Amino acid sequence: MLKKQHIPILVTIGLFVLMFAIGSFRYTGFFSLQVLMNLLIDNAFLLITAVGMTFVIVSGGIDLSVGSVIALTTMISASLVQAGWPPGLVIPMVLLIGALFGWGMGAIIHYFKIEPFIVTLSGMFLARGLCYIISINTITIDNAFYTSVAQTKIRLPGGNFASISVIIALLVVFLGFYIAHYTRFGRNTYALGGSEQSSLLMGLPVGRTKMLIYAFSGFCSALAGVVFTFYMLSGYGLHAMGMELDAIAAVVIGGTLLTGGVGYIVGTFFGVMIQGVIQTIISFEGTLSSWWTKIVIGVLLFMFIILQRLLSQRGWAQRR
Amino acid sequence: ACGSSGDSKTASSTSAAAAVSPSTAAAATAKADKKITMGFAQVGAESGWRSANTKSVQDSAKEAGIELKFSDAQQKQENQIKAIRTYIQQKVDVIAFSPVVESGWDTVLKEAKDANIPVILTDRAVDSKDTSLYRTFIGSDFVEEGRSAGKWLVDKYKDTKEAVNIVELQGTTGSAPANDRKAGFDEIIKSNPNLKVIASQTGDFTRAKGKEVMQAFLKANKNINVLYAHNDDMALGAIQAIEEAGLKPGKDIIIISVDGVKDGFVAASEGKINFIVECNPLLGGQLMQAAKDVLSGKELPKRIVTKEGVFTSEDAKRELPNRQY
Amino acid sequence: MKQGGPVLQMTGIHKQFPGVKALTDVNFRLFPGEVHALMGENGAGKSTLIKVLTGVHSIDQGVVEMDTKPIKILSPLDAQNAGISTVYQEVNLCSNLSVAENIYIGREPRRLGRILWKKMNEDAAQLLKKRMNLEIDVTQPLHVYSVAVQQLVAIARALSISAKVLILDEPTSSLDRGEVVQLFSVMTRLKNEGLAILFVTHFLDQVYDISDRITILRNGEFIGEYLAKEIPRIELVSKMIGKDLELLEELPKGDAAAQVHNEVLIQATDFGKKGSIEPVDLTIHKGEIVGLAGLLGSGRTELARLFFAADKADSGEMTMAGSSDAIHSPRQAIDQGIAFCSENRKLEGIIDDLTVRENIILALQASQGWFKTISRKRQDEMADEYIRALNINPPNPEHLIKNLSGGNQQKVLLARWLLTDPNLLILDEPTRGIDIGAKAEIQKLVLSLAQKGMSVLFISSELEEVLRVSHKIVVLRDRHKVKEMVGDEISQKNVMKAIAGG
Amino acid sequence: MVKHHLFWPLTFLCALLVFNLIYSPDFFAIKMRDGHLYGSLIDILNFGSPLMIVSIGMTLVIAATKGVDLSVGSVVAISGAIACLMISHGDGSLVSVVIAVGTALLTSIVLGVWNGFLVANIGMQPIIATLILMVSGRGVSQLITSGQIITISNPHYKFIGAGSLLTLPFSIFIVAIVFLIAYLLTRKTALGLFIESVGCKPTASKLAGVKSKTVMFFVYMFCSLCAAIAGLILSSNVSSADGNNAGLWYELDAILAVVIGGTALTGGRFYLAGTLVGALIIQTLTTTIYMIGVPPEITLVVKAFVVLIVCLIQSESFRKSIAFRWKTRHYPAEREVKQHA
Ligand SMILES: Nc1ncnc2c1ncn2[C@@H]1O[C@H](COP(=O)(O)OP(=O)(O)OP(=O)(O)O)[C@@H](O)[C@H]1O
Ligand SMILES: Nc1ncnc2c1ncn2[C@@H]1O[C@H](COP(=O)(O)OP(=O)(O)OP(=O)(O)O)[C@@H](O)[C@H]1O
Ligand SMILES: [Mg+2]
Ligand SMILES: [Mg+2]
Repeated sequence: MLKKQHIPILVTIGLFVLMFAIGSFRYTGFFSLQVLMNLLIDNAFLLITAVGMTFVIVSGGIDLSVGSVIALTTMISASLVQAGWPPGLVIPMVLLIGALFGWGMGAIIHYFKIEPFIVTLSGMFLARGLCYIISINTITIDNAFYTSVAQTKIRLPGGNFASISVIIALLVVFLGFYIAHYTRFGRNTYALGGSEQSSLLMGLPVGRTKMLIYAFSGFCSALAGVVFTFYMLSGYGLHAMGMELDAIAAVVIGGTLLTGGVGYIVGTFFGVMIQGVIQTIISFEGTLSSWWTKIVIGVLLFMFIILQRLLSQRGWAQRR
Repeated sequence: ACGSSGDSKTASSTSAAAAVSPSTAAAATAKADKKITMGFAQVGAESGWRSANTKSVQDSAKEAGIELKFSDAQQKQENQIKAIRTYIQQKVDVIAFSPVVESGWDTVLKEAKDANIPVILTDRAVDSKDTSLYRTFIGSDFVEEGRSAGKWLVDKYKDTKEAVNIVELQGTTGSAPANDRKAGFDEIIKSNPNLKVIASQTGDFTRAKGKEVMQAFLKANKNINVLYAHNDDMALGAIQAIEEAGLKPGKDIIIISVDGVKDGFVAASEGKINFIVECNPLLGGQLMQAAKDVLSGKELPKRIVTKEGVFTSEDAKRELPNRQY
Repeated sequence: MKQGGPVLQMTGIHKQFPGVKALTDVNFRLFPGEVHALMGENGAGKSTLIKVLTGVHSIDQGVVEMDTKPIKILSPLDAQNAGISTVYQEVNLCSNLSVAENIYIGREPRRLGRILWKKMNEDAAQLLKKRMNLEIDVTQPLHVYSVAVQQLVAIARALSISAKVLILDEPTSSLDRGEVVQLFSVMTRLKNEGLAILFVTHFLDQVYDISDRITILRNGEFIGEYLAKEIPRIELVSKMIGKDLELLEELPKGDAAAQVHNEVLIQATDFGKKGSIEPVDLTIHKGEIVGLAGLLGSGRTELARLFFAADKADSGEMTMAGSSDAIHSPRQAIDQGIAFCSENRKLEGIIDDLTVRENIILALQASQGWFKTISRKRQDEMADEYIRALNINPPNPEHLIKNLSGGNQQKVLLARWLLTDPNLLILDEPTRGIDIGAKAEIQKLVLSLAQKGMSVLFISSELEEVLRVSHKIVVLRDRHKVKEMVGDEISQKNVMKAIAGG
Repeated sequence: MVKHHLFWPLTFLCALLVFNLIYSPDFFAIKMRDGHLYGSLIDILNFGSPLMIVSIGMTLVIAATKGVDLSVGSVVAISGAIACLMISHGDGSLVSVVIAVGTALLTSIVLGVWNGFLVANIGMQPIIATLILMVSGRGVSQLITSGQIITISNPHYKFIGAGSLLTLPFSIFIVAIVFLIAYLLTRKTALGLFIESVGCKPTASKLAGVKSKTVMFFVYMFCSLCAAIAGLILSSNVSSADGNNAGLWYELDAILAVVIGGTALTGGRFYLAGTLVGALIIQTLTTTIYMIGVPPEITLVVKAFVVLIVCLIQSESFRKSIAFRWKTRHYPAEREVKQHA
């Protein structure tokens, strides 16, 4: 059953495939399962963050704190683990902290009617600042559990491999999809983004939903932080700088409207993949200077969005 | 002075490379049939120093006949890791990179090791316990730079009895050069209780911020004797602020900075900066040589220290014509 | 019919908005098994009473009792839980969600927390078919449907909530006669099942058709509660407006033939758009009022939008007398002297955050461009003029339009377009939500404008209204033009026959 | 008076200044030095001027598009780079400086047109459209400077950001001029009305005949132009162009200033004077942090709390809930409706 609202998603997927194909023709070693797997391995944390961000944006808000929360999570994890805490305690704890942090921001947004942009911007400063208070240096993790999770390779046919983080990220994507489409919380999120006033008049629990959304985003960021900790095996206050923009861009490229109400988790998945492919292409090209790298990223992004719009026809990204 | 550029050293080590054992030489020629490909994962282009570093690597690669795969991580470690993964995927002959931070490299370096690709670090080390993950590390030592700055200051004020008020312009909060240059400096000046850092704030390594912060320092503190800036750009911004306040940089306020970019040297030769600790970005030649050595099977020392000098105003005047960046 | 006390009782309700006293000491009772009409002019406080009851606004003073127990309702959710189901005046649904979701959101059928989409869609389709006689694709997002359909969906949502009290705030304002009959039959059935229904409308006929009891508000004050069969029409109206009114039965349309100039203003040939309206030929003369009649979704709005270039036609063409420029955008249409007052005042009409004055002058200022600014003095004059002419309440030009009552917003929009002094005025449901007094005024106004040479394209779901004002009536059915009649041909019987397809 | 939209921001600004006064008594001291005024307050105005200018442009973008312009930071860098590059190759005369400045400003207008084109004609979401220029613009500015810092010494150019007129920093006059132009354009012509109506409800405005595309083009052009002017001031102030770092994170500060000034990110009504106060609050806060010697590690935490406090004070719900702290535990839906109706 092909519906009109699914066309943009298909176009996005198609363009991803196209970009991958172009890369494969152009560069040797590009066309392989491992390159695809690396996209997932290297973007697992972004994927997880972006799923949380999708909910926030669909509800008509925005969460700028995600990058800092990731950094804070790595920092807390690293300092505690190095202090001898067992990972089995540290990980649930940081996840709880992330969720509470998000919930707190959601509560301020809801009860005091302050713009999400500002509240989460303060959250961003705060989380980043807390990192520096813990330490301005990087803290290396040499805990056996963390290193083994980080270095476990999940063997795939043909000598390829994935990592545990990939499994986590894919689970989160699936979970996000399920929550968005098959739970009341998910549908309330869409309603909230469509019109907050109407949601209220229809008797939906606006306040609770809103706080839950930010808590969920905080939880996702913290989970991304855990995955990031696996990835880096260190805590550092400067980790994940500017990640919020990457996440927002991925969500928007995936067809979610910043004005809220319309959005797709699957789209977000491909939004992340597309950013990854652009980066991979640039690395494979390997002849661009620092500045040309930036320019080319911009140009590729531009071409992608233009094509996406042309192919999916009638402005689905049109703001109402 | 001691401001020898990397290139002179390249020449000497090239001759050393000629004396290789026959077996490795065979391997080397086998490789030499094919052009060497190097993947270089640069941190970014956040400063003039970094751009000079990039240019040096690119130029030296061309000169040495090495095909360079270059990528820019935009100051993000995760991007650097991604780039290294693509190099592994592309089966380059050797991977080189300047780590953004010391920690967090084990996983990807293991992958490189599994794929039999040697890794060379430049500019900064990694803190892996497993030192087999990389072949060698070419670069400077930020803590040492801080120490050099401190030593000069301690030396200068060794006879002074009254308190010396120091203000410090730090680099980007949390960044490795900022942390280390501060740590090295603090370590040394501890020895003289008269030397007191009365204000310390980040200037983000930029001129504009350096000027802005210095201006606030000048208003908040009546008596500043010394300025220690973590890089030349902040020092140059601060000089403007000092001049606008009607003071003479280098005279009323002693200025110490790190890096030694050309503009810094100009200021030093005019006497506005009293002391510069050099941090040499021109590592390209050494890097290419090391790459060739590694591929020809030569054992390399785990650390190749770049030759870096310290310059007083007089040294700077002499050295200025030789500065290229 | 009524046993025992009221299910809902409000006593001594006060509500003050910044600068406006919306309710003063209002009492209201609602018994099980009755339809209770709440009557009053635009801005009398009907919607406000409903909103304070359902927790949208807080109550300044007063008591609400349900089943004789005082209750506190702090949010619409509380109201819903207390057994009050409401359709608010403006369609308050989420247009990004599907029709089915809009009906069931918050109450979706679930198993183990998982929403059963299939069941929900089937239920929704069935509910709409059975109760509203509406067969549409319930999986489509709501915004693809016209306002009328959206209103039906809102009603369906309210009906599907099993409640003790049902509140309908002007549910019929954009429904045609057939739909209204359908709705009334549902209401009668529910009433007989013992539901208490609060019903707001400006149509007197409907009040007498369905309601048992009437409460009248005037200027936020409680005037009285009456049994419908005991209060005659004239008395009802005079109580509403506070003075006697000679109800206009026959409007002086004058001699149609003499009035309408022979001069052609607009000539559309083969004008249409695939998927929304089949090609139509239509001629509009100078000073002519052309009424569009048809059922819901017959394509009246669609045709009007084509004339204004709000949608782009893909066949045929439209030419305007004295100009050869094609019209590609609303802006060009305005430049050519066309004005379009949309039926969807919430989305396409009012600019919420602007004041009444700014909303009134917006179109005129837009056509004059950036730099030919209308001086503040002129703006105030114009705003005052139309506030007086259309009796906009409160008469304060600096009031934010979003704080006006629905009917008054509609009047502001009318003022916006009248101010541009167009050659062709397109009015899509201009009297939607407007009280009887003002409605008569507007009809008179339209006729007098036509007399002065303005052409009008008039769309209304109220057939009598169309018959009353139009010189020419075009009947649409299933997005086709089926009939055009002028002069003596125009009669209720003929039009109905054409609409029904006889 | 409490109702006025400037009341709370101004109160906060004053509180911040008074705090400084208590901390260092000669904070308000203004001396005469070499024919111009010298003191902390002057510094705040001087260093705050680029932010004020960018924020003015940002206000219009936010009001008209419900979106933001992320590219301002890159435009700041590009304009400084172009001007300094041209001056460093020129003969140093006033004419060559004027040409360089003109070229920089013209370029920025082109960049603004580009943003406007993507948003208005292609219909991209503003944040993505401007993200493209944010990323690639930074690359362009580095391309222009070859990744190095271009240092120049030109007295004419230096005057823009570091010169003084009538004893006051010249940049303050630039702010005044930009503000005046923006004010006159939006309040004395119909442009302000159009911006507010397009920002509040694009569909309805279009049907009312407002040329929404033209409005969007204009606001992006104006915002870019503002950013370019700010870039010139910044680079002239330090007599050098830094393609890498100039204007980094400016977009966030500018958006913050706009919101503190009372303009909502959801578009519609905007307050230019409020924006100026917002920018001044941010600059004063920065200066305060330097003056009282907050350690860099906790600077961000301090900033987070201050931002939150400013916004809480402005939030009516917060003030009310403080007023009857325990009485009203519930928040009637009314306020929510009022916000979002
Ligand atoms: N949120 C608000 N803020 C300020 N004033 C308001 C607000 N809502 C309504 N009002 C005012 O309260 C009065 C009553 O409005 P209400 O909407 O109840 O009228 P109504 O009887 O429903 O009229 P209509 O028939 O036009 O719908 C009006 O004068 C209106 O301007
Ligand atoms: N009864 C219906 N059944 C199915 N679809 C309908 C119905 N009524 C309206 N629609 C949908 O609404 C769209 C809008 O129709 P349009 O607005 O042209 O109708 P209209 O004649 O102006 O009637 P009204 O404005 O009174 O709804 C139609 O394209 C159609 O898809
Ligand atoms: Mg009403
Ligand atoms: Mg219609």
